[in-house]
Amino acid sequence: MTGLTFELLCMQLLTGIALGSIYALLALGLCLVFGMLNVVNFAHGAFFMVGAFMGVYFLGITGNFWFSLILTPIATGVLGLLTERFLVRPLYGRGIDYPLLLTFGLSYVLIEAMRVTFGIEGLPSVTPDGLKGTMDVGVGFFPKYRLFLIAATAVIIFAVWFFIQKTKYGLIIKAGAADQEIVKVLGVDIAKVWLMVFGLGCAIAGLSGILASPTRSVNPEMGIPILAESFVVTVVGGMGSPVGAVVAGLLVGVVYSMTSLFFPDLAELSIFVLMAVVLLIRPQGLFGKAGAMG
Amino acid sequence: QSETIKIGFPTPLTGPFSAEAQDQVKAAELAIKEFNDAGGFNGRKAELLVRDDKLNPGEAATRTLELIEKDKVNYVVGSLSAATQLSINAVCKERKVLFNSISQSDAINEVKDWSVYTFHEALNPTMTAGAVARYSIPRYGKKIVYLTADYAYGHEMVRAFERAGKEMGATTLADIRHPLGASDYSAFLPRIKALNPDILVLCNFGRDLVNSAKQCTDFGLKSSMKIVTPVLLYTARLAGGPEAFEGILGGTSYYWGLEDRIPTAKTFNDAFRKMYNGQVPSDYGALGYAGVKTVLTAVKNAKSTDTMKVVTALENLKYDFYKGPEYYRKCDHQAVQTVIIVESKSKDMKDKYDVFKILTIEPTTEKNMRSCAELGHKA
Amino acid sequence: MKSFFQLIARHRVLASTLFLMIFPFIMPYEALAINILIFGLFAMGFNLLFGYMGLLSFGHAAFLGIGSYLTGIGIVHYAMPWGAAILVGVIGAAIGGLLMGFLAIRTRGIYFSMVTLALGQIVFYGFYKAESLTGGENGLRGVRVDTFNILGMPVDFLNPMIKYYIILFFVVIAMWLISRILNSPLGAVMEAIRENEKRAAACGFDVTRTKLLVFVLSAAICGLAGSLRALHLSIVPIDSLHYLQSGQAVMMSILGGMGTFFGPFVGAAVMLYLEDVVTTFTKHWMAVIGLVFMFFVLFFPQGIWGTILSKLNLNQGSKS
Amino acid sequence: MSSLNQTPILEARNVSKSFGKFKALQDVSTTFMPGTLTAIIGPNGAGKSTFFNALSGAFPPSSGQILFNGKDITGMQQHEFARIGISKSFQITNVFKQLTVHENVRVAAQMETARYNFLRNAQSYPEPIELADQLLRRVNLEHLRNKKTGDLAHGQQRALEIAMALACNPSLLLLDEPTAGMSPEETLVMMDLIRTLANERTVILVEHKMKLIMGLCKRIIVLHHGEFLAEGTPEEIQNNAEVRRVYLGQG
Amino acid sequence: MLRIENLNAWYDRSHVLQGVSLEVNKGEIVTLMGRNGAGKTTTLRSLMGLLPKREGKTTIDGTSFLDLAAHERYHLGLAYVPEDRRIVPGLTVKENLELGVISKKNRGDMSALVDEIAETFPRLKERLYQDGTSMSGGEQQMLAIARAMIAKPKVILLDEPSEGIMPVLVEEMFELFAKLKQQGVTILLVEQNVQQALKISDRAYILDQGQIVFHDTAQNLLNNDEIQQKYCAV
Ligand SMILES: Nc1ncnc2c1ncn2[C@@H]1O[C@H](COP(=O)(O)OP(=O)(O)OP(=O)(O)O)[C@@H](O)[C@H]1O
Ligand SMILES: Nc1ncnc2c1ncn2[C@@H]1O[C@H](COP(=O)(O)OP(=O)(O)OP(=O)(O)O)[C@@H](O)[C@H]1O
Ligand SMILES: CC(C)C[C@H](N)C(=O)O
Ligand SMILES: [Mg+2]
Ligand SMILES: [Mg+2]
Repeated sequence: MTGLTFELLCMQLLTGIALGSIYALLALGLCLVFGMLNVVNFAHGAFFMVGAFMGVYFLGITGNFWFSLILTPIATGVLGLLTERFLVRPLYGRGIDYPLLLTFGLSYVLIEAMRVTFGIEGLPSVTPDGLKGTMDVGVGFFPKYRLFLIAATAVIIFAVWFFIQKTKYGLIIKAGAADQEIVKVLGVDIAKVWLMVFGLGCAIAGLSGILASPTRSVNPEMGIPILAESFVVTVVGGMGSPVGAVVAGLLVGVVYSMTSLFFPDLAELSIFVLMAVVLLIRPQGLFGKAGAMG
Repeated sequence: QSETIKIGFPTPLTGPFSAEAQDQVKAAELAIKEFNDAGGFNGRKAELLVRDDKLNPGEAATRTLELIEKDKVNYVVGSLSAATQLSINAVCKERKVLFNSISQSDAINEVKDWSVYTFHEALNPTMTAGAVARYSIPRYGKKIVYLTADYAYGHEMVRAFERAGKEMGATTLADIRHPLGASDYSAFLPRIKALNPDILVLCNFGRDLVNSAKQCTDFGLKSSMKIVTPVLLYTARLAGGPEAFEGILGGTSYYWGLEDRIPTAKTFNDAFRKMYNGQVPSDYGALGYAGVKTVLTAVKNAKSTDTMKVVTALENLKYDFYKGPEYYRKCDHQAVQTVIIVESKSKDMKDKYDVFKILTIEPTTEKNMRSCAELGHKA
Repeated sequence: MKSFFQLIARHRVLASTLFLMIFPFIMPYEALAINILIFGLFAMGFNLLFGYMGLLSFGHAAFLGIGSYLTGIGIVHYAMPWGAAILVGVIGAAIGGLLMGFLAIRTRGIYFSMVTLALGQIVFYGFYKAESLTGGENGLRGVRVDTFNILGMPVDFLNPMIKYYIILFFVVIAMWLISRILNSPLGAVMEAIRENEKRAAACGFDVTRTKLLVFVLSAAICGLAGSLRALHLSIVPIDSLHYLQSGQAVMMSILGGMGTFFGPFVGAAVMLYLEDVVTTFTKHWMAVIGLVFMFFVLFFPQGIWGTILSKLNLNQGSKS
Repeated sequence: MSSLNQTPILEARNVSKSFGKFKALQDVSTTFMPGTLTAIIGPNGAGKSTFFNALSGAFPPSSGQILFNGKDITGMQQHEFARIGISKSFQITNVFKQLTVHENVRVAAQMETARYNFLRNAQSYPEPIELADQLLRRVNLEHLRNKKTGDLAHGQQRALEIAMALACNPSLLLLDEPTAGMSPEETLVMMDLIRTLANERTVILVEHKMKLIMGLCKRIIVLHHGEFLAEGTPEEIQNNAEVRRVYLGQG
Repeated sequence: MLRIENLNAWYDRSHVLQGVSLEVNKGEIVTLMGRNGAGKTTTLRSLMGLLPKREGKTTIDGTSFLDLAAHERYHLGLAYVPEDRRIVPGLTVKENLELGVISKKNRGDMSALVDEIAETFPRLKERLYQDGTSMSGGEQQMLAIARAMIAKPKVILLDEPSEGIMPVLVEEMFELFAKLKQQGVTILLVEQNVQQALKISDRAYILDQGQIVFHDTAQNLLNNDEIQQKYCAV
C-alpha cells in the first residue's frame, strides 16, 4: 500500500481505540448481565438504541448534553429494572434459551416503540458544542468528540471495575452467578441483586447509546448490527469477565481499524475471524476461566 | 366486467429503507386514486396490494409468489433495493407477469436478468453516477477517491462514475470498499485524508450515507476535499440533519423543489400535499407514483389488461407525469429521464422540507446510458 | 383421547405426513405452505443438534445457504438435473458441517454458539465475495426448474400445488431419517451427552466423535432444506447465509418446543404464518411478533408443542 | 500377591500428577492382580481421587505410566478406557439427571452392543435393556426404574452411580467412596454387592469407612500427601503407627 | 429454640414430608436419621426455605418463619451445610469463606475470622487462595462447614457432614460439634455415621418415608438393640 506513514498508522490506531471504546462499554453491560444472571440479553442492542434516542430527546428538551448524559442511563436503567422484575424474573432457572427468546421479543417491541414514538427515519443527532471539530493530537487532527468518548469510557469502566473488584457486591455477583441457592442460604437477597445488576447492565447500554449517538445516525435499527459485534467482543474477552470485555473491546476496535486500512472490504469479517481464531486457540476466550460456563 | 385491476406492490415497509418505502406506497396510492377518480378502465377500478418484503430477497420472492398465485395480481410494481428487485424480477419473469421496478440497479437492464416483462422506471447507477461525475469533475478536480459500500449497487456506482470520469481525464486514487451497513466509517477516514483527493465519492446509500457523511464531517474532511454522492436522498438528508450533509452534492431522480421549473411537478406535489395534508413527496416516493401511473396509463392505451398488450403500450408510451418528459427505451425498458443534481443546504432554509438547492438538471439522453449492445440486447 | 395421541406419537412420521398432506389447504397460499415445509425441516435439522445434543449453533444458516447455493449453482452454471443438484447441495452442506463441526466442537456452551456464528459468517463472506458464481449481494438468480421429471413423467413444477407435494416428498424422507436417529442407540447417546459429557465419556462413548457425527447429520438435513428452498424460490438470496437466519432456527425450535420431534416444525409454522398474516395488516408487525414471543416464553415455557405434549402427558423421554 | 507368575491387570509406574505448582501425586508405583479387591485409603486430599482419575483415564498423569494387562495405556482417551474394560464410579455423584433411572443404566449398557448405530430402533436391542434391569435389581433401585434421576435422594443416586459403572461390564472396577452418603442399612447391602463383584472382576475402592474395608479386602494401600505411605493387610495397616497418626486416629 | 410442627413439603406433586414434627432445644444437638430417601435432606431444605411448597408451622425462638425467604432465615440465625457441599466454583477458598458473612451488616475483620476458623481447619488456611472446587472431597466438606460457622449462627443444620471425611477428622469434627454445643450453638444434625453422631447428641429422631417413626434420647437409642440393629449397624 502506498502512502503508509507512521502518522497514518497512529491515527488508525486511535480511531480503533475510539471505536473499541463503544464496543467495550456495550460488552461490559452484556457481560455483567450474562456473567451474573446467565441471561444472554438479546435486547441489549435495543437498550443501546433506546439510549441513543433518549439521549437525543433529552438533549432536545434540556438543551444540555450533560444533563442528557445523566438522564439517559437513569431512564434505560429503570426500563431495565422493570424488564427484570416483570419479564426476566419468571424465567430464572429455566436455562439460557428462554431469556434469550424473551429478550429477543422485547427487542422487537422496543424497536417498534421507538419507530412509533420518534418516526422510522430516526432523529438527527448533533455533536455537543464544545466537542465539535478536531484537535491536533501530534500525528494529525482527530475529532474532539472521539477523544472525549475514549476518556468517558475509561471513567465508566474504572467505576464498574471498582464496583466489582473492590466492593462486596462483586463477590456476591460472582458467587450468585455460579450458585444462587447457596448465596440465598448465606443471607443474600439474590433477587434484589439480580434486579440491580440487570438495571445496571441496561443503564450502561443506554449510556453507550447516548455516547455513541453523535458519531452515527440514530435510528430504530441501530442496535441490531452492534449487538452481534458486542457479542463477539464479550466472547473474545471471555464471557462474564469484565476485564476481558474491555480488553477485547479495544482489541476488536483496533483489529477492525487496521483491517480497514489494509483490506477495507474485509473489515467486518475480520472481527469474526478474530473471534474464531481466539476461540479455537483458547476455547474459553482471552480472560474466561477454563471450565466455567459448561 | 367490473373486476378490479390489481397491482401488487412489494416494498420494504420495515427495515432501514422503510421511510422511503412508506412514501412510495403513499405516492402509489395517489396514482391509483387518480386512475379511479378518472373512471378507471372501462369501469374497472384499480387496487394496490401492498406487501412488506422486509428488504429481504427471499421474503420478496415469497410475497411476489403470493401476489401472483393467491391474489392473482395483474402487474407488479415496487421494490427498493437491487437485490429484492432482482428477486421479484426473477419470479415475475418465470410467471410471465409484468414488473415495473422502481429501485436503482444496473443489473436489471442486462440481458441476463431482463425479460420482456421487465420495466425499470427508476434511474440506474450509470445514469445517476455519470451525471454527478459530469457535473463535479470539471468543477472540483480530477483526483478521485471512492468510499464504496461493498455490494453490487455500490460497485455499479463506482463503475459509472469512473466511466464518465475517464472521458474527462479523472484518475482514481483509491476505491475503498466498506462493508454494507457498517455503522462506523472512522476507520477508513484517516487514509482518505492522507490520500488528499479533490473529490471523495460516497458510493453508498441510505443510512450508510448518513453515517459516512456525518463521520467525514467530524473528521474534518470537508475542508480539504469536495464530497459528492451519486444518490443523495431526500429522506436520508432529513434523517442525517443539515450539519452532516452540509455542502455535499449528489444526484437524485426527483426533488419537490422542481415545481418552480416544471409544471407537472407542481401538479403532482399539490395532489400529494392535498392527499397527505401538506407533506411533500420524496424522490423514491415519487417513483411509486410514476411506476404505477405508467402501467395504468398503458392499460388505458392498450384498451386491454392483457400483459403483452400492456407491454407494447408501455414501450410506446411517452409521458410526463411529474418530472418532465420520459419514455421507456425499447431494448431494455429503461425509463429515459433527467438526473437532478442537488446540494444540501445548511442555511437559508424556508421550512423543514427545504433541504436541497438544485444545481442543474441533466437532460434526458440515451448517450449517457450504456448502449443496448453493451447490455447484450439485440437492438 | 389420550390413547389416540399415543398412537400418533408412536407413528409420528406417518402422522406428520398425513397432516402435511392436507396442510396446504389450511394455509392462505401455497408459497407460504412450502416455506413452512422448508423452514420446518431446517428447524428440525437444527433441533437435532440443539434440542437433543444441547449444542446451540448460531451458524446453521451456513448449511441452509450452502445447500441452496450449491443446488442453485449446479442448475444455473452447470445445467445439472435437479436430482444431482439436490445431492450436491446436501453433500456440500454435510462437508461444510464436517469442517465447521470439527473446529467448533472443541468449545462449549455459549462459546460454541459464538464459534459457529463466526464460522458461519466466514462462509457468508466467502459466498458473498464469489460474485461471479453466487451473484454476491444481488443473490443467485435463474434457478429455474419448470418441469420435474419423475420416473420419466414430466410434471409442471411451476404449479404451486405440485411443487408443494414434490417438496413434501423430500421433507418426509428427512423426517423419517430424523425419527430413526432419535429412536436409535445413537439417539440415546446424544441425550446422554447433552446431560453429562463427562459421564458419557466414562461410559465409553466418544463424545467428540458423536458430536461431530450429529453435527454433520444436522448440517446435511439443513442443507436439504436449503436445496429445496433454491428450487422453490428460483433465487438464492445471500441472506440465507446470514446469522439472523441461524437465529430464526433457534427461535423456531424454542417457540415450538426444543427437544421434541415435531416442535420445531410447529415453531416454524407459527412463526412464518404469524409473520405473514400480521405483516399484511399492520406495518408494526415487529411489535406484534415480539409480544407473541414474550407471551409464549412466559406462559408456555416448553414451547407450543412441548406444552401440548406435557398437557397430554405424552412427553415421557421427550420423544414425540 | 499370591499369583506371582501372573501379569498384573493394572500397573502404575511412577505416576505423578501436578496441578500448577501443587503436586497432588508423586511417583506412585503399584500393581493390582486380577481378581483381587484392594482398598486405597488416606487422609482427605491425599490424592486418592486424583490417582483414580489417572487410572481411569479422566486425565493423563503428568508423568509416569499406566499399564493394563501389560499394555501401556497412558494418554488414551477417557472413552477408550471404558472400552477396554476400566470403569469408575464418581466420588461426587455424576449421572444423567434428566433421564430416568433405567435410561441411565441402559445408555451405559449399550456401549458394548450398539454404540452408534443410528438407523435401528434402540428397543430392538434387548441386551442393554435386560442388563439395565438386572443391575437395577442388584443395587435395589428397581422400584425407581422410571423416575427422573434428578429427583432421587442422594443415597439412591450413589447406588445408581455404581450400577452405571457396572453397566459396561468392566474387568477392572474403580469405586470412589461407593457408600458415601448411604444409610447403614444400605451400606450393608452395598458391601455385599461389592463382595460378589469382587468374585467376578478386579475391584479397587477408595473408602473412609474403616470397618467396612477391614471386613472386605485383603490388601490396603495408604496414600499420604500424594505419596505411597504404606501397604499391607488390614491388620498390618491398623497397627501401622504412621497410618494411625495421620489417618485413623486412636479410635 | 427450633420447633417444627406438622411440616409438609412437596416436590412438584410428590408429597415428600408428611407431617413432620420435631423440636431442638437451645444448646442441644439433635440427630435426624433414616434410610436413603426418607426425607432428611428435604426437612433441612424446607427449614431453610428452599422448597417451593411447604405447609405447617416452624418457629425459632418463638418467631414463626415458614413464610420467610431463605435469605431472611439466615438473618434469624439459621445456617445450613448442604449435603453436596456447594462450594462456589471459580471462587477461592478465602472468598468462599467470606461469603459466609457477606450479607452481615458488621461482619468484622476477615483475617481475624479466618484465623479463628484455621484453628479448627488448618488445611483451609494453607489453601486460602486455591479454587474452592479443586480441593479434595473432604477438604470441600471442611470448607462448607467453616463457611456456615463463620457467621456464628444460632442454629446449624448439618446434612451429613462426615461424608467423605477421614476418620481422624471425623472424630475431631464431632468433638468440634460438641464444643460448639458447649458454646451454646444449637445443632440439627443429619448423619449416617449414627454411632458417632449419637455419642454427641442429646436426642434423636428417626424419619421414614416422610414421617417421624421414632424419637428418644440418644442414650436410650444407643442402648436400644432393636433400633441399633435396624438403623445403626456397620
Ligand atoms: N484441579 C485441581 N487443581 C488444583 N488442585 C487440585 C485439583 N484437583 C485436586 N487438587 C488437589 O489435589 C489434592 C488431592 O486431591 P484428591 O481429590 O485426589 O484427594 P482425595 O485423596 O481424593 O481426598 P478425599 O478423601 O477428601 O476425597 C487435594 O489437595 C486437592 O486440593
Ligand atoms: N428435586 C426433587 N424432586 C422430586 N423428588 C425429590 C427431589 N429430591 C428428592 N426427592 C425425593 O424425595 C424423597 C426424600 O429425599 P431426601 O433427599 O430428602 O432424602 P434423604 O433422607 O436426604 O436421603 P439421603 O440419605 O439419600 O440423602 C426421595 O424419595 C426422593 O426421591
Ligand atoms: C433504492 C436504491 C438506490 C437502493 C439500491 N439499489 C440498493 O440496492 O441498495
Ligand atoms: Mg476423593
Ligand atoms: Mg439427603
